[in-house]
Formats: sequence, C-alpha cells, structure tokens
Amino acid sequence: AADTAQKKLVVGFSQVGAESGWRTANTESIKSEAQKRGIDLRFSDAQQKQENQIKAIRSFIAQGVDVIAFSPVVETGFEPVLQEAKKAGIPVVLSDRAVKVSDPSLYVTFLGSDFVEEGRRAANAVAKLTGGKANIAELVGTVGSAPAIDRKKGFEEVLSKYPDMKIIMSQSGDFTRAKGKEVMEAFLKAPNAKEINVLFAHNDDMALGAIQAMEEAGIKPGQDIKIVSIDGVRGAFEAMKDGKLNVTVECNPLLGPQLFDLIEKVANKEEVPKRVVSQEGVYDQAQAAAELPKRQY
Amino acid sequence: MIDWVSDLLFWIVFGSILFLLRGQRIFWSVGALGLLLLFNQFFTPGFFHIQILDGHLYGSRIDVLNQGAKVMLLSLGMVLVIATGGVDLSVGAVMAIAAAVSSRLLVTEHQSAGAAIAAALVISTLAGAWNGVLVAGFGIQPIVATLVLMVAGRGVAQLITEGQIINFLDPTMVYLGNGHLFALPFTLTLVLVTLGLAFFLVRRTALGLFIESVGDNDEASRYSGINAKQVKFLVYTFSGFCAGLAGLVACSNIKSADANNIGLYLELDAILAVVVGGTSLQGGRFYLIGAVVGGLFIQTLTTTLYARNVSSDISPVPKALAIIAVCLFQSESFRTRLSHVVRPFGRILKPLGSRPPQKSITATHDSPKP
Amino acid sequence: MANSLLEIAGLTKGFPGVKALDAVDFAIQRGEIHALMGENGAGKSTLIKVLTGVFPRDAGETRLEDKIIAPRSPREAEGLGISTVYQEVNLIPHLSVAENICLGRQPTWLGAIRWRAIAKRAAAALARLDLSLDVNRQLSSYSIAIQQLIAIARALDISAKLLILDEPTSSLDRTEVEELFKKLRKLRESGLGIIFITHFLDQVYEISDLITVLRNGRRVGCFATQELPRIKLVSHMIGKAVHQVEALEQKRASTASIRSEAPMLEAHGLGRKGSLRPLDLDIRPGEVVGLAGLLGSGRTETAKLLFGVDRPDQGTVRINRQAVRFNSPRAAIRYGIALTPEDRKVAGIIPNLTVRENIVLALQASRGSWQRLSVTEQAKLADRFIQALAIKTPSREQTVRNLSGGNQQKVLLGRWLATEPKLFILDEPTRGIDVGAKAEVEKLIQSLRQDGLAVLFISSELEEVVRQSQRVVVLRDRRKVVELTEGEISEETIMQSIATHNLERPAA
Amino acid sequence: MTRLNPKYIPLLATALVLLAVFSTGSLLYPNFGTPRVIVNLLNDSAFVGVAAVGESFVILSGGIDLSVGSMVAFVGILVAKLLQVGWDPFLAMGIALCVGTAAGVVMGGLIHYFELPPFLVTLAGLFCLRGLGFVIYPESIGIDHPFYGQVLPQLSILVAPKAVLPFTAMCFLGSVIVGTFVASFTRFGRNVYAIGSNENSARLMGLPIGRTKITAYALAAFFSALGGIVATFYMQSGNPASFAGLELDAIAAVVIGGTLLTGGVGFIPGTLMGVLILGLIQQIIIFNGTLNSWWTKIVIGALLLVFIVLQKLISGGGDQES
Ligand SMILES: Nc1ncnc2c1ncn2[C@@H]1O[C@H](COP(=O)(O)OP(=O)(O)OP(=O)(O)O)[C@@H](O)[C@H]1O
Ligand SMILES: Nc1ncnc2c1ncn2[C@@H]1O[C@H](COP(=O)(O)OP(=O)(O)OP(=O)(O)O)[C@@H](O)[C@H]1O
Ligand SMILES: [Mg+2]
Ligand SMILES: [Mg+2]
Repeated sequence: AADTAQKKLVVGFSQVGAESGWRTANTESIKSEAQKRGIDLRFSDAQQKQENQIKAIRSFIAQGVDVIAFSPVVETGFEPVLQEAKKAGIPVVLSDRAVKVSDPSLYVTFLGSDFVEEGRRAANAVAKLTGGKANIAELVGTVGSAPAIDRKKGFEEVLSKYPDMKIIMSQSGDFTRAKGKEVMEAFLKAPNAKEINVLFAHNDDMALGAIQAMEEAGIKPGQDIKIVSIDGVRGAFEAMKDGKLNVTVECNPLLGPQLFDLIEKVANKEEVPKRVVSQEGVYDQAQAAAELPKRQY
Repeated sequence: MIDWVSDLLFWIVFGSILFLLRGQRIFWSVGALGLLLLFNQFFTPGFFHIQILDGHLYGSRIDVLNQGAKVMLLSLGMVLVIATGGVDLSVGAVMAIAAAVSSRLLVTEHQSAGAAIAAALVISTLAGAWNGVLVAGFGIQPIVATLVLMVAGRGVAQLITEGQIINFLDPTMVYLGNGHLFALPFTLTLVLVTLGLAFFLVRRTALGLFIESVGDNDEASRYSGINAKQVKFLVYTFSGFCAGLAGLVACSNIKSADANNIGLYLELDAILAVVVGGTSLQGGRFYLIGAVVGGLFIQTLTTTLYARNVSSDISPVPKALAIIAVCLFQSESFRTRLSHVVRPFGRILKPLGSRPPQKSITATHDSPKP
Repeated sequence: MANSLLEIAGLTKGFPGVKALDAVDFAIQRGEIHALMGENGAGKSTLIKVLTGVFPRDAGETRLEDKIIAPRSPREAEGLGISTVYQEVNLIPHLSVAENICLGRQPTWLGAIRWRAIAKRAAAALARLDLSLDVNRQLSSYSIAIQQLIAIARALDISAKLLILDEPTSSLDRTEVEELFKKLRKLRESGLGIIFITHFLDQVYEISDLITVLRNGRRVGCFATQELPRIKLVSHMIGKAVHQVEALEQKRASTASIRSEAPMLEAHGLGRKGSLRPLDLDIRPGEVVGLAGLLGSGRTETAKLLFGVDRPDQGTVRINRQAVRFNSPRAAIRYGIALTPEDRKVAGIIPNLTVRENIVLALQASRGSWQRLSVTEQAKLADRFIQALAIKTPSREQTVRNLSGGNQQKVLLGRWLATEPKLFILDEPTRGIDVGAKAEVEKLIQSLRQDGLAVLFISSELEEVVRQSQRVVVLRDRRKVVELTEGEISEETIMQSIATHNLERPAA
Repeated sequence: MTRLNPKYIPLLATALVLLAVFSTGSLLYPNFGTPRVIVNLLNDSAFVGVAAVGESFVILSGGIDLSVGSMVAFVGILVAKLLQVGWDPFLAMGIALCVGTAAGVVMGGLIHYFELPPFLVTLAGLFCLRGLGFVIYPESIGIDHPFYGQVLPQLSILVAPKAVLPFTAMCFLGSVIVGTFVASFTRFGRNVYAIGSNENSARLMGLPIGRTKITAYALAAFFSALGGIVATFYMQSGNPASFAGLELDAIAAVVIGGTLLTGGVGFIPGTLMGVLILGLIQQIIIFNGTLNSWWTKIVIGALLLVFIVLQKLISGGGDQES
C-alpha cells in the first residue's frame, strides 16, 4: 500500500465525444484537474459511439490502469466489459450518466446530474412562467440519446399534473443550433403557430438557433414565446441577459474536481457513496447578469 | 385571396417549365418536385402560405430555398466529382473547416469579414485540391482518399475553434446566410452564381466534355490525349470550393461556427441530390441543373416532414420511400414494366418517357442525348 | 427437311430511330456453315442478339428443331444448345484465362469448385485450337487477338447444337484462322450448325456452304456459296449494280508519291524490357510503313511505345530530327502523332457519349479546354466525317454504344483524322469494317499519304499490308527481323521471312 | 512453388501494412504486443468484421450496401425485444436472420429489376431499417437472458495466458472462412466477380445476372444481420440508435483490404486484414491516451492516409487501377 502512494495514479477515462460546447467544457475540466493533481490520465474520445467506448475500456484493462472512469454514451450494453474489469480487479467510476446493470457491484460510484430531474425542473419553470397555461413547442435532442429520452420523460411527468399545459409540436433538433433553427422555422409556419407560447428546448444550443428563427419571423423571443432550455452554457446566459431566453436549467459540466476526489478515494479503497449528484441550479433572467461572468464555457 | 392567385401563378409557371422539359432527363426530377409540392398544396396547411415580412418574402417555400442552399451548393461540386466516376465524402468536413477558419479569423483574430471569407474559401479549395492529389496523383480509390479528410477534417476544424462554438455578429458574415436580395434569400443568389460559374466552367469550355469522357472511359480518354489526372484534380478542387461556400452559408445561418456539427452527414444528402438529379454514380453524363433540382427536392422533403410534424424516429422512412419512388420513375425499365401492367399509364408515360428522335444539337449538355 | 436446325421467320427489331431488323427470315441446317454477310450496321449482330435473347424482339418467330423458342437471356439460349461468341470480346478481364473458359460451368465437387480440373479443362479447350497459354494468367495480360481465341475456345467448350460466331476472326492472323477453320470443319462433320459472320470475303468462300445477305435490316437473299460470284455478293451487300462495284476493286497502291528524304520519325534501339526488344524504325512523310507479324509478335507494343502509352526504357525517338521523349499520349499528340488502338472497347470509344463528341474528342483535347469548339463547329466536323466515312447512324447525337461495331471503328478513324496528324499509327484499323468501307479507308490512307502524311500500318491481313505499304517491317517474337522495301513486298516474302527467321532463331 | 501470382500482390501489401501497424504499436507502447490485445482486437472488431465480409460480396459485384449500420442496430433491438417478451434466443436469432435476409432480397430485387442505383436503394434501406428499429422500441433494451449471461461466456477458448478468445471473435473468424470459401470455391462466388468486373460481358457469357446480384445483396444482409446478433453478444443489449455510420467502417475495411470499389477484384481475407488495420489504428490511439477529441480524429485520418499510401507503394503504383 505504501508503494501505491508513491506511484503515479493511472486513470483511464473514456469520454463520449466533443459533440457540444458542454462536452468540451466537461473534458477540459477533467483534463486540467488531472494535471493539477499529477494523475496519469489516459484519455480516450469515443466520438459518440458506444462500441468505441467498449474498446477503450477493454484497452484500459489491457494497459493495466488503476481506475477506469467513463461517461457512457448509452445506459445499456456495458455489462460484459464491466465484468472483465471486475475480473481484472479494476474499479470503475461513472461520470455524468449511469448504466443499467444487473449486478450493481460492477461499478463503484456514479457522479453526475439527473436528466429526468432536469426535465422536471424545466417543466416546473414553464409552469411558473405561464401560470400553468401553455401551448408548448418542444425541440427534442438527438433521437434515441439518453438525455433526450430522460429530459422528455421528466418534463412530461410534471406536465401530466397541469391539464392546461400541453405539447402541441415536437420535433428533433439533434442538439444543434442549425437544426434547432430549421425546425423552429417550420414550427412557425404551421397554421397553429400563433398558439405557441412556450418553447422547451432540450439544450441551450437548439434554443439559441430557435431564437434566431423567431427573430427572423418577427416574433419576440422571451416575450411572445417564452423559452426554457437546459444546460446553462455561456451563450444561454448572454441571451437571458438580453431578455431573449427565460430560464435555463443548469447541467454542470465542470465535474473534474468532484470526479477526481471520488477517484482518489476509490483508489485508496475508501468508502464512497454509490450516487453523488453534482451541484446544479436553475437560472432565470434576474440572475443572468450576475452569473454571466462566472461562466467560462 | 392573394394566396390563391399566387398559388395559381406558381403552378402555371411550374407547369410550363415541366412542359418544356418533357422528354428530357431532368423531367423526372422536376416532376417529382412538383408532385411533392402538389401534395403539400393540398395536404399540408400553411405550406404554401407566403407573406411579405420586412420587405422580403416569407414562407415555407422560401425556407426550402434558403435551407436547401447548402445541399445545392454541395451537389454542384459533387455532381462533377461523380461524373468522373468518383465520390467526395469529405464535403461535410470541409464545410466545418471553412466555418471554423472564417469565424476564428473574424472573432479571435479580429480580421475583416472579407479576409475571413476569402481565407475560408482558399483553405477549402486547398482541401479539395488535397483530395485531388490523392485521387489523381496517387491513384487512391476516391472513397478512401476522401475518407481521410472526412475523418481528419472535422478534427482540424475543431482544432481551429478549440472545440468551442464561436459566435459572431459581423453583418457581412451574417448577410451571407440570412440576408435578402430582391426579396429573396441571398443564398439563392449564391447558388445561382455558383451554378453559373460551374456552367461556364464545364459548358463554355471543353472541361465538361473531358469530365464526361474520363468518367465514361478513363483509358480511352487517355488515348485521346485528355489529361485525365488534371481533370480529376480540378473537379475535386472545385468540390472543395463549393463545400467552402456551403460551410460559410451554414455558419452564417446560425451566426456561429459549430465545428462538430456543421455539415454532418450532408455528404449523403449531396450524393442523393446528384442521383435524384439524374446523374449516374457510375460516372459519365452529368446534369448540373438536375443536381440543383435534386437538392431542392431533398430539402422540400425535409421541410415537409417538419411541417407535417412527422416524428423524427420514423421520418427517415417516408424520406427513403419518396426517394425510391423518384428513382423508380427515372428508371426506364420500371416505366416499361408499369406501362405493360397499367395500360392507361403507358399512354401517358410513353410520350414523356421515351425521348423524341433527335433533331438538332441542343445548346447545352444538360439536355439529353438520345 | 428433316435436317432443319433453326428457322427464323419475320424477325423484327427496332431501336429509337433505326429499324435494325425488318421481318428477316433465316434458316440453317445441321452440318452447315452459314455465313451472314452485310455492310456495317446491316443488322447482323442484332439478329444474333435478338435470337439469343440479349434484346427482346418486336415480332417474329424462331424454331429450333421445330420447337418454338424465345430465350430471354443468353443463358437460356445456351441452355437450349445455342453457343455464341458475340462481336467484340466479351470476357472478364480481371479473371484468369482458365476461369474465363469455364465460368458458369466449373466442375465442382460437393459444391466446391475444383480449380485443378478447371485449369486442365481450359488448357484442353485451348489445345483444341492449337493454343498453349499460361491459363492462370489474367485475361487482360493477353492481346486482343488471343482473347478472341479464348472466347472461341469457351464457346466450343460446350456441346451445342448451334454455334454462332460474330466476327471471330477480326483480329486473327492467317495461321490462327486456319486453325480455327480446321476445327469448324470438324464440328460441321459432327452435325453442328454454325452461323459465321465476317467481313473477309476470302474466309467466307473458304468455309461457308450458304450465304445470307442482309442489307439495312432486310434479308436480301440466301445463296449457295459456290454459285455466288464475289462481285455479285458485294453488289448484294451494298445494293449497287455489279459494274459499280467493280470500280471499288482495290489495286496495289501506287508508289509514286512526294517523298521527302528526311524521316518524320526515327526510332533507334527503342525497346522496353519484357515487351519489345530494341528496334530501329523510321517513317518518312508520304510513306506507309507496314508492320507485319504473327500474334503477339510485338506490333501493338511498338505502336504503344511510339504513342507514349507505355514508356520505353531504352532507345531514342527523333521527330523531324529533334530528339523527343514522351511519356503520355498527350505529348505524342502534340508532335502530331495519332493512334487508333486495336482494342476499341477498352481504349477507343467513349461508349455513352455521342458520335459527335467522340469525333471531336481528340481535337478538342489537343486544343485544351479553353478553346472550346463551338457547337456548330462540332456539328460540322462530325457531319463531315459521318459523310466521308459513311458512318451509319440515325444522327450525330446517337450514343456510340448503340452503333454497330464497324461504325464504331469508323468513328474512331474520324476522331483522329480530325486532328490532322503528321504520323498516323493504325493498329488493325480495318477490323470489323465492311468491304465498301475498307476500300474507302484504303483510299483515304493513300490520299493522306499523298498529302504528305506518314502512316504506320498494322494489320493481320497480309494482303492489306502488301497493298498499302511502301515498306514493310516484319516482327517476330517482339523483335524486328527484316525490313522489306518497295520491290520485295509480297505476301510470300513476308511469310517467308517470318518462317525463315523462325528457323534461324537460336534455341533458347 | 512458382513465382507469386501478381493478383495476390495487393493482398500481400495489405498483410505487410497490417504487420507494420502492429509493430509500430508494439514498439511505442508496453503491453501492446500481447496476445490479449490481439484477442481484444478480434473481439472488438467482430461485428464490423462479420458485416464487412457481407459488404465484400456486394462490392465485388460492383455494388455497395449502405444499410449495414442500420441493419446491425435493427437486428440488435429486434433480438433484444423478442428476448424481453420471453422468446427463445435461438428462435429470436433465427427470425432476425430471416428478416434481415429478406430485406436484402428486397433491396437486391429493386436494384436488379428496376435498374436502380445500389447506392440509393441501400441508402433507403438504411433509413427504413433505422426507422423500423425505433418502431420496435425507441430506447435501448438490456438482455439478461441466461443464454447471454451464463452460456456465452463459457463458449470461449483460452488461447494464451490472460487472453480468452470469445465467441464473438470465433463468429468473426468463422464468417471470414465461410466467406472465403463462398467467394473462391463456389460458382456463385465466381459469378459475383464476373458481374462486378463487367456486367454486360457476364450477361453475354450466359451467367445468371439477376440471381447472382440478388443473392449477393441477400448474403450481405445476412452477414449484417449476423453482425447484429454478434453485436448483441458483445454488448448484451440492443439499441435502435446505435451503430450509425458503421457502413463506412465496413466499406473502408473492404477497400483497405485491397478490394476495388468498382468491383471484380479483391479477396475476403483482405477484408479481415482491413478490419484489423482499422482496429489497430484505434488501439494505437487509445494506448497513446493523451490525444484530445480533435487530435484523435486528425491522427486517425493521418494514419489511414499513411497506410493507404504505403499499401499503394508496396503493390506497385497505379497497377491496380481499373
Ligand atoms: N442498342 C442499340 N440501340 C440503338 N441502336 C442500335 C443498338 N444496337 C444496334 N443498333 C443499330 O442497329 C443497326 C444494326 O446494328 P448491328 O450491330 O446489328 O450491325 P452489324 O450488321 O452487326 O454491323 P457491323 O458489321 O458493323 O458489326 C445499326 O444501325 C446500329 O446503329
Ligand atoms: N502467343 C502468345 N502467348 C503468350 N502471350 C501472348 C501471345 N500473344 C500475345 N501475347 C500477349 O499479348 C500482349 C500483346 O502482344 P503484342 O502487342 O505483341 O501483340 P501484336 O503483335 O500486336 O499482335 P496482336 O495484336 O495481333 O495480338 C503481350 O503483352 C503478350 O503478353
Ligand atoms: Mg456487328
Ligand atoms: Mg496487335
């Protein structure tokens, strides 16, 4: 045990990809924290593919790292490779997102936000903004992706409690600004477009695209149509400051410090809780100006 | 009332264009576009609604023109590449590079919009030239040669933006993808100018003939004294240029450069547009205008699916079926089979399908040779 | 008659703009070799293709052994006992010779192909044509003539009732043809019916029993070969009276010409390892130099080296006394050299472009892409050669793929004539073109010569070489063996020099 | 033996490149040149590999199949769903294979009878299968059938200390063997080559064009479906959104393996090597462990380029151009 204290801790981390500003911030946070603590980080980018992630984990096992951490692309499908990790005696820490496994001992702990909860928070924000009367247009994330599924789930769960709030249009915007704009343009041309008074976007990027579409159609975003989105990236705060976005539900990407606290504990065989929730808030226009300078991503 | 008149006018114009095109290869692509629009006329409320907003036209059909500009631009480059018997998978990545370069210069390096746009176009043209060197110079199969840039190019774009989404507000840059000229989106002008440029390049010079010849029989072209390598190099370079333009339009559209997502999977749409436009993937004869019409068709399809609120889960299915249907009608053997089965169909399709005996040379290659 | 093998009645087939077959009747007996004759584009190949189901027919009836048949694909035709060698070699270039012969009927054992057996069977099939090749080599590594023989070997490899050969001898030299005919006679004795298409009158008279003549898609008549004088046959084919035809009869080219002393092209020690031993060759303006030799003797290789298709690895080339070096056809064209390749399918036509585009192609290429020939210029050029070479096409906008084989060849000639070359290398230029056209081409060559053009003429027809050339270079085993001048040129001397040098060759 | 038949040169070049990649990795990183890494490689590439074997047939026939990725995902979710509602695993797999093959027959039929471009038809196949996957179930489903949990792990062989050859890898190698046999030792296989090289000549030679083409697409679909089943072994789950873009990996592997995209030239073992080269490049990058997201892409592209050019140089310049 004295030996391990001397040796550099080797951690393999498999990231989902670099698909959004949020993800890049997440990666940066993890990398810089590892460097700060002098940890030998083996970083691998899965480019949004689960099979790449499985390859990386298997490779980490072959390389003989001390701890494996990863942000799973999807919830299922990791059982066999986690079994291998367990056999090789390497502890696994999940970040950002959980996995579904029959045997919970396959990972030690999970740090991250709760997408379903984010959806619920967004719905509550909508209720607060509109007093429970809303015709909602929804910009869904990438079809089949975990955040899209869970955020929708949480949102609709709360919605069922408000009879006067309903989703009247829903379409995927692929989590991107361009698609968000394109889909919003189409929404605004529907015959019942006038009824829309709320936009719920599964992430900020799509909301920012939609805002442009509204402006081009001569609609005031944030006023004519209230906008609620998720993530809390810098661009969203800027938009809120300008009054174009109403609420963003934070989903904190800066998990580095919390993650390595956990990893070091795990490496030292200390007890850790099975579930650690990252600290996140819900921000509205009133808080935007104060919060903006603190956002580096 | 106004809508009613403008619709009627639209259909009269469209109908006459179709009538003029009968017997030509692109008749089927334009016809398919017409059918799709006709469907929308009756079944998608609001699709044909058009109004004037801030001094320019505003409506779904305008969106199609504006959003479709990217695919139309790409397909102009792609159609030439395909005509030489190749394919360019890297256009999506090159779009991202162009977007990254321009916005980085604009925002981080504080350069003028003109410089940023010029630099982006130069670099994307160079990227295209790189593909050209691999294919023509080293003789690597086009699909692998361009796969290299497809994979690496997006990385380069992210490297340039350092993984961030760069936002900009420069009016010139914003105008590219959002501005209006003559009450229509400026992107339409951009497409038409590029089409004109391509048209000049291939139809006013002999390049078009060389491209078709190389695509049809590489060896025999060499024997005839055509510099096949040069021809191939040129088309990939031009494709890079077109991708650069499309990339500028794409980032201008959303006033930001999102290196990871700009142009993602758009190479597929561009190839589809070319095929829908009547050009064979085997190379040889190509149809520039067909490619543009193909691009419009695909965008109309996408917009239709959005407008009809078809769930994204299954929206690929109707898209696929529509494309197959278009190509079935382009297929000579399908038409013959159909006219055997359904007699009255045959009577309608026959005069449209089988081309009339050639009288004289038509001015451009975009008309068919029987 | 009880012997009747195949009867065709009222067969009709139209293409857009052309009536390729117009109610054609045809009949063949067992044990008969029946020649099908006609000008380029008369409909011979179409008749074969409709008969064997490549094209659907518009009307008509076929009976094989009194049973009505209507095959919808060559495969079905083969199943009915009709084995066909189509015009142009139709084999798979990337596969080995052995496989090409056995494809589709490979011997198998429990579903697994027996590769050894294939090689053996292929070798045996080739041996029957007196050919011994490395059957494991890729087909494309052999010259077009050898490929033609391989295609015939494939057709002979099955036991059929009817054998159809569409211009099988177009690239073969005399000895090869004789071997083939020997084999055909044997097959005739065994009761096979053979349909034979060619443009060589000699061959028709040598082998066939009956001749059916087609003209413009119509049957002119069926004649017993022995009772039909040559001149009559030609007059039936081209539809002119006998006395008009007589004017066509070719004479030995006149030697009188403006011959400048300075050679247009001189090659010294030109060679390439593995394909051609170093050889000297010079051609003067106003002179036709014939290149004679057997199959694979290196004639095509010589042409390719001179045209920059292959790069020579030794020797020098001088054009108008200036040392030049080219490594691409482009460069050669710049020096005024033109080449019509022997394999027109691979290196000649651009199949999906129009006649007009094919004709202007080389000229346009030499002018570069900026100086585009205007559409009217193109049309004028195309029309000029369509007329001059009597290319049979519904319009200049017809895709070349849809032309008959001989007319495709004429288009290629037109392509190169349009560039007004100084040296014209013709590799089997008369391959597959009809008598009338052949005479036209010969006349053309001579008139070009008189205008001061230098011509290198390659042909497997010795008679033609003799008639055309002022000098003949004889090749053997990829080496120049002798150069015959003016007075010495005759078929006998050429044959002799090939044979003698054969004996002289050191045993290696 | 006599001298090497020139048609094997591209294959040899590919083998040399494979060797070069592996040695590069072994030299650079400890633990790289171990049996375990090789076994991992086979396991990780298994489903792409199986699909690539099928893809080879279509490419050899002069066509292309873009529906691979969607097919793998579709079969995955189909099997997972059927198991979830309590079907027998073998029955579920059998059904999946049949449905997959049927889709291939339909695509082949459209291509042959209506002369539609393969690119287009199979792209439509890609869209349709993806959509149908979502129709079956829009989210991922884990598989906890005992066959997967207990039987499968037993079906592996210890080939070296710490290196277990799993069943998925065996499926992959088996597919390569079967594919090689079909391509080289059956009439169907040879007809595929002939059609890919020159369809018109093949028709005039009396080969069965339609049957061969449709069978080629059916076979490709069968192998893709098998790849989907192997993927369920690999991940013990099905997900309709997974494996987007897998077709490109498969096509790249086939082409890197020395097969001409224009058809008619290539070998199935080449595809095996192509798959392994792509897999090794990824392994090198994972072992490196310091590249960030964009450098990963750039380095993959660069390595791809280096090895393709290397292969081109070894096999002797432009000789294999069609
Ligand atoms: N696929 C086709 N499409 C259109 N026209 C065709 C096609 N095939 C042949 N033709 C036309 O049919 C006519 C007869 O052609 P065919 O090939 O039968 O001539 P042929 O007698 O074999 O001539 P040759 O001696 O030159 O081979 C020609 O005018 C030709 O242009
Ligand atoms: N009898 C033969 N045996 C083996 N290979 C041959 C034979 N004849 C020709 N070849 C091959 O065919 C190719 C072309 O040969 P070459 O150019 O010398 O033919 P050629 O003299 O033009 O005669 P032709 O064109 O009539 O066949 C050569 O590469 C050679 O390998
Ligand atoms: Mg013919
Ligand atoms: Mg020759």
